[in-house]
Amino acid sequence: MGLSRDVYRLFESVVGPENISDNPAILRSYMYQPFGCRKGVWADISPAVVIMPSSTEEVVAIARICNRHHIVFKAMSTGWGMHNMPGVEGAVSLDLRRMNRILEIDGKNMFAVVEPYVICAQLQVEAMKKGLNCHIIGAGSNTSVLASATSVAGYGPDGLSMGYSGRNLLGVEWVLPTGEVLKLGSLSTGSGWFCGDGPGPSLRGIMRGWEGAWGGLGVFTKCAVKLYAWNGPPELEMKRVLPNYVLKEPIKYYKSSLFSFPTLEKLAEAALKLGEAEIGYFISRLSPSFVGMQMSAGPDYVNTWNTGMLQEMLKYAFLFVIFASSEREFEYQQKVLAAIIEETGGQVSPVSETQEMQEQTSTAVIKVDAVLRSCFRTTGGFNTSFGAMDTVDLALNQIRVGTELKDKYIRKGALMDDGADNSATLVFDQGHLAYTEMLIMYDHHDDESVEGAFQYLAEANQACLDKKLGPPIFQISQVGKGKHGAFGPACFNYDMWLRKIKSAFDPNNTADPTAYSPPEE
Amino acid sequence: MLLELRDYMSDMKRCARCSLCKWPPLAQLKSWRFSNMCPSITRYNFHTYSGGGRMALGLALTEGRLEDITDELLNIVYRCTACGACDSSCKYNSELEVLWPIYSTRAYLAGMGYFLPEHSMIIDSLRKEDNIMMKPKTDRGKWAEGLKVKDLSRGEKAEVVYHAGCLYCYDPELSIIARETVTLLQKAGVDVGIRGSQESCCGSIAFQLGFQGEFIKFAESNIDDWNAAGVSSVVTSCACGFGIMKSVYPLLGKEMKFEVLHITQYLDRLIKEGKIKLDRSIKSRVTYHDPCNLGRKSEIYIPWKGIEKKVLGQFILREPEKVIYRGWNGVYEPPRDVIRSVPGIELVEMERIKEYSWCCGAGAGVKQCLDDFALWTASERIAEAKSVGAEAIVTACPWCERNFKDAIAASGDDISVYDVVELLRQAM
Amino acid sequence: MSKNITVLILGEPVRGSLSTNTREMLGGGRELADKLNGRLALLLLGDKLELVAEEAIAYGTDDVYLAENPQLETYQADTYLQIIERAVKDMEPDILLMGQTSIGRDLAPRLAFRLGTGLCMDCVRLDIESISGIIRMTRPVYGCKALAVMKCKMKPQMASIRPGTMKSAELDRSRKGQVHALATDINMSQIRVKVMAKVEEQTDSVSLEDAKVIVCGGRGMGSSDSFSILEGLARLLGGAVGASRPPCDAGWMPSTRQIGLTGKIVSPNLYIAVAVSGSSQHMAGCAESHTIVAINKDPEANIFAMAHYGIVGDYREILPPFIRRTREILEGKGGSRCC
Amino acid sequence: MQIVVCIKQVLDPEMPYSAFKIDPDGKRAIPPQGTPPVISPYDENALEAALRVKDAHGATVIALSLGDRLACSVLRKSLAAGVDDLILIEDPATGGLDSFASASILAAAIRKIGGADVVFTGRQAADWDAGIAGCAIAEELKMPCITVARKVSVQNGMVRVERLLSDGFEVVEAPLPCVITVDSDIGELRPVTIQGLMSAKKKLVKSWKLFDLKLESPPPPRCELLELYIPKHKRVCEIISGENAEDAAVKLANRLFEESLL
Repeated sequence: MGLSRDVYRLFESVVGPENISDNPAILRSYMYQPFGCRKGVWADISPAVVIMPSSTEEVVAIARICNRHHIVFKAMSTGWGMHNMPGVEGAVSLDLRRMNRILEIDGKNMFAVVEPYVICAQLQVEAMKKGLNCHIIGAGSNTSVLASATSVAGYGPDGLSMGYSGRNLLGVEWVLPTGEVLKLGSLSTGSGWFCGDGPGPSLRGIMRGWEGAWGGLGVFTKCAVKLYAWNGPPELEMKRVLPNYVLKEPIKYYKSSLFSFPTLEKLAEAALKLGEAEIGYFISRLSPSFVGMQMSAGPDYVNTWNTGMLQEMLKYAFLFVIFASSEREFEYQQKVLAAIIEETGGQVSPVSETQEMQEQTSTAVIKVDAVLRSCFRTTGGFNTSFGAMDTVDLALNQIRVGTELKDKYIRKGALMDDGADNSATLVFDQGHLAYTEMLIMYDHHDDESVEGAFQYLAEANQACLDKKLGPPIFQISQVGKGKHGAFGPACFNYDMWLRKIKSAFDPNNTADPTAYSPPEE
Repeated sequence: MLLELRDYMSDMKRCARCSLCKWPPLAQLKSWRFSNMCPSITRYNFHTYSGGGRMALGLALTEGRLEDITDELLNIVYRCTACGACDSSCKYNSELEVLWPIYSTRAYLAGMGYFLPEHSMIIDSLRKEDNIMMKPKTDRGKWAEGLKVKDLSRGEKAEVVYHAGCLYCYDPELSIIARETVTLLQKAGVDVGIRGSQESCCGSIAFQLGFQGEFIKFAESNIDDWNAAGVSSVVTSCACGFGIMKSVYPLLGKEMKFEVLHITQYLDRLIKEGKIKLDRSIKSRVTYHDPCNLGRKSEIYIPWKGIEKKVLGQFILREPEKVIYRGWNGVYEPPRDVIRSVPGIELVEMERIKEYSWCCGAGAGVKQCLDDFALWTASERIAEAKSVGAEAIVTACPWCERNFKDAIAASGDDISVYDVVELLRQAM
Repeated sequence: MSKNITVLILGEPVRGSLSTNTREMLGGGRELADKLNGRLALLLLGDKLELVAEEAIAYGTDDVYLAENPQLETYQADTYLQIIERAVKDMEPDILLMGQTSIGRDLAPRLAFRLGTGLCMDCVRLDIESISGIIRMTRPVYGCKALAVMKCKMKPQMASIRPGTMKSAELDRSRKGQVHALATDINMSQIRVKVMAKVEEQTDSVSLEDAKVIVCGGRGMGSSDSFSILEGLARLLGGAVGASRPPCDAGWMPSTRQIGLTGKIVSPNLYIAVAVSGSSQHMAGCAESHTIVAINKDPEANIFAMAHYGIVGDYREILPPFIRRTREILEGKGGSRCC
Repeated sequence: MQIVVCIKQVLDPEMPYSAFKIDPDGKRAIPPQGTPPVISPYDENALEAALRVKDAHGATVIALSLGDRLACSVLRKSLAAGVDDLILIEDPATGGLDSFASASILAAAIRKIGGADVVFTGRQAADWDAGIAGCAIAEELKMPCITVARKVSVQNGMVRVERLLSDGFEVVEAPLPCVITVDSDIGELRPVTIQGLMSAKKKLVKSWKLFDLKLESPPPPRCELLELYIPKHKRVCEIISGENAEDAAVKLANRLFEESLL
């Protein structure tokens, strides 16, 4: 369903002919979205047009046109995943790629102001030059800083020391579905970007709440995020060591270690204690297959896996990274770490101290540049199930239920055998919160595999309800309309509030609600 | 045939849409300003212009999801220098073939008779005059007039044949460099010959534009000629030619009884053997631009053929094992060593180098057909060179040099461009 | 009323005798007729053809039909068509053959059109299914890259035959046959194309199409003067000199001498390719030669894939002794075969 | 004066051997990836012949092409070279027609555009090399036909043509209208310029279906294709070698003599 030429010309007059297209060749490439696709790689619904605004003013103009002509719009930043696609026919897709500037890095007050298309890797290198660092989400540094902060989840393993994206969010410039511009926090009172919660309205809860509105509440055109101290060199030089680029020189006061525990409970206990002790730079539960695939591919990986060595060594393990600012702090942290590991019966993995281990993990830990390898590379089809940013206990329950359920489908052969418990998880925000999600890999071009994968996801989602495990992150965005409705009753009817918010902020329902929530009837 | 779109189905179907093809390998990203990798997506912005977007396009075509071939589609397909940056970046993580699906998409379209008018000019010139410059074949030898050098096409014998390449043969401003190269080699006591008016195009542009039928003819006849001439090495100063001779010629299954060398490799040898003495010092701070075809694209590439087996449930195992060509094994050090060997020269590196080097913008017919895009791409590189305080860009490919020179002429930047050979000549 | 002719051949008299190609068709036609145990007839147009008719019978035809008229001395499509169309409709042959010659090329399509039958041009081989009487006609297509086998769905089954592809019958004066005269009244109103003049181009050597031996030079010859050695060899063998495209593009040889897709298409008895790489463009012009000899420096050259005999080496070193030896042989006519 | 040139889109006859593949069941050549189709070489000569007449006397030159899935960017070359109009007869039903059927469709098209003073075609197409269509068009239109032309001149209602013969040529004259099939000797198609191609790109190309020619279906084929195959060159080249070049040369001469090839 295309747009009328007149409307097309209206949009064209906003962004110029170079930055708008409804050519099938262009639209088709946007419809390629394997992550979150039901089967294969193609979205069922094509956007009517793709528009690339370059400024807030242009976004506003576009939103106004959409409201006037009752056209649904949906914005994307890096556009990775089906949830970036409009879920209704005849919608406008906003590709924010041209809004890609780092507007400011305030070293003194330790924050950066970015536009939607700035990716973590970019912000990080620029921050490091000023002795600062930024939080990077688990999906990788190829993702948008702003999107994670304003619109979607936002957990990353360095969250142990740098919180999570939602927490790091300061001032925000928000183009509401109606086209009005709303500024949050200190920004609204003209006192700069430094705070998200006033002076001036916070609305943080309304804007992103627990996991974000996934583009269902308009477009966030600028935001400030908190930066953290970086004690490493201003530039990280790399050398090639297959299959990775690794640090040329080891960094001072930096040490990564791999610990394994007798039980999942012990692992969690250790993680919690470490969080509470407020030490460490990075912590991540590493599943055997995840680690294996970081290091090797193809037959190498399969052979290693078949030896059972990985599963043995990493059954209940996490990677813990200390990155201190001084010799004294470095020693202190190591002491605390050693003590906690001992209390909880942890073991230092034999590979932990090897130079290879130190090298190979360095870039992955600091730059989060190689997640793809362990998720999409082997089968192409990847998804995540369950998922919480909540208490350690909830995380554990999700893992227990998830592992059991997943194992069933692995035995059916529908999913790749990654040892079932392939959960990226652990405490963040100094141990106040724990994160988990259960990864699955399947062949999205193989009917049986797809069939199995989606049965699993359905069962997993049901289990979240039945076993009171909370709404599963990422699943909601994918299952779309009514999904919150399904979980609301089990969670204080939060879905009602979402619908009210939607109606209040988007009277014409022009911001695509598919991945968020429909307005109140 | 070399380019069959269907051969890359599995790569095209398994792109994760992660956008790594748009950036340098993330670990190598050094600044916001120069954090782009792919000229095409950087200039045109629609996802379609990226490596991943092009794979989606190729897939849509093979699956019959794109019925009508519009002019805009063709523009998208050819607004790409086929520099291979996307390919190197992707392989750092996802290990997919990206560049060859891009070639193959072009071959697929060309096979149906879809291409830009400019391309038909280039190909006609190839068919009629054995060059892509739309110049008469008879003039090909002109650059060497007055040079005392053996002409192998007249039955003379030599150890080394110097292949000047189309641009050096026909670009009056640049052909001086070809002349200098020959005299340089002779001075160093190399038994070198040329093929004069009988030299013909390496076929690189034809291949990169997807006209593989035309390419194969030129590649095969070049191999025949060089075999017949009985030379031990073919030396060329055109990275564009070197890349194709190194990475694609061997795939034609013809015995190549000669070694293919880029001039920088050969000079590097000669200098290290003490056969070239550099005594004049040049006080200058220069940076080196890696030509894509001398760097990542000169790496040997053998298309994977085999079966995909499922193990561990859905783990896709390729048999035989798929070798990943990351572009790490291009020619990176020899040109740098040559530059360093010049007394007084200070070599500074730009941010994007070697396998993640930013393209000059001239490649794959873009210079001839979409010059504005070529010049824009060059200007990005020039800005990068200036940002590291270089007074000159040294490169090792006539196409890069031509394009940088044009871009500088257009912008009035004060920075000069040299070929490695020019630098050596000044130092002798 | 049918004269139960099975195979009718349109012959071409040249200077009071049958053209080579006609003799070859008589050889091939005879076989077809015998397989169908039917009669073979030859149709000749021209003037004063008695002797040619006798020759034709000696070459094995059962009947000769003569259309004799001074006006038919030189070929002219409109006149020839009238007479042949009438004759063929009258004889109703099963099979009608003519040569792939300037005349055949010009005549066959229009004749087929008027007879309302199919036509297979430039056939290199005919196989007959003796029961059905259907001929499988094989012809090179796609510039000799492929062969097509066709059959004609109407009668007469019509084909033009590439010279040099059928074996001529032996001359046997004792053979008997009948000569019939055809009416030759011509409707002048149908004659629209008038032949004003005929120019024979004087080439010192034999024309490429007729040559039994062709010596062909390629890109590897290096220069125009180097072709003189080929001229020498050609003269010695009573053949003609040709060239692949590069020498013609380079101006070493006139384009009229070009053999290949865009040049002449030849199938001599002996084809000697010197320093020719053997591109598809070239092979399209000579692939059907009876015997191909290749001399090339490069053992990988494609020409060796197409040749029957080859020498790997520099023609400059090979041709002189080869010519010397050939001359010895031809003079001694095998006197020194045992060496 | 109105001149029609029939141009056929064919697989590039100069494609490398490795690119040429056949679908034996479909009895058709498979268009290779990476080798575009071309205007049949002799038809390019025909275009040149027509354009020369246009240069000399002024005329409207219309290029006519028949086929299934025609490639505009290839055929547009004719417009770039100076042709005034390009008409495509594109119809799935036109796949695998024989020369006579094609001729009758082309003739119908020529009638539809109000006939022609001269119809040029190549002497034969580079795919099927039959050389029938030109003559058959002449018969369909009841026009005289002159084949294998190497030189054409038109004056006061007559054409004067040099016809190529094996041993020379003949000069013939015919009244207009007539059909002329052209040989490569007439000369290559003039080089097209990029400007020419660009303006050609803008020109509107007519596209007709059989229906537009008031034809329900093409005439039935008169010949049937039984087989199409790539001949296996079982030919094993006998490489003659010797101690030296001379020795090998002598051996070759002897060998040829034994085979009584000398």
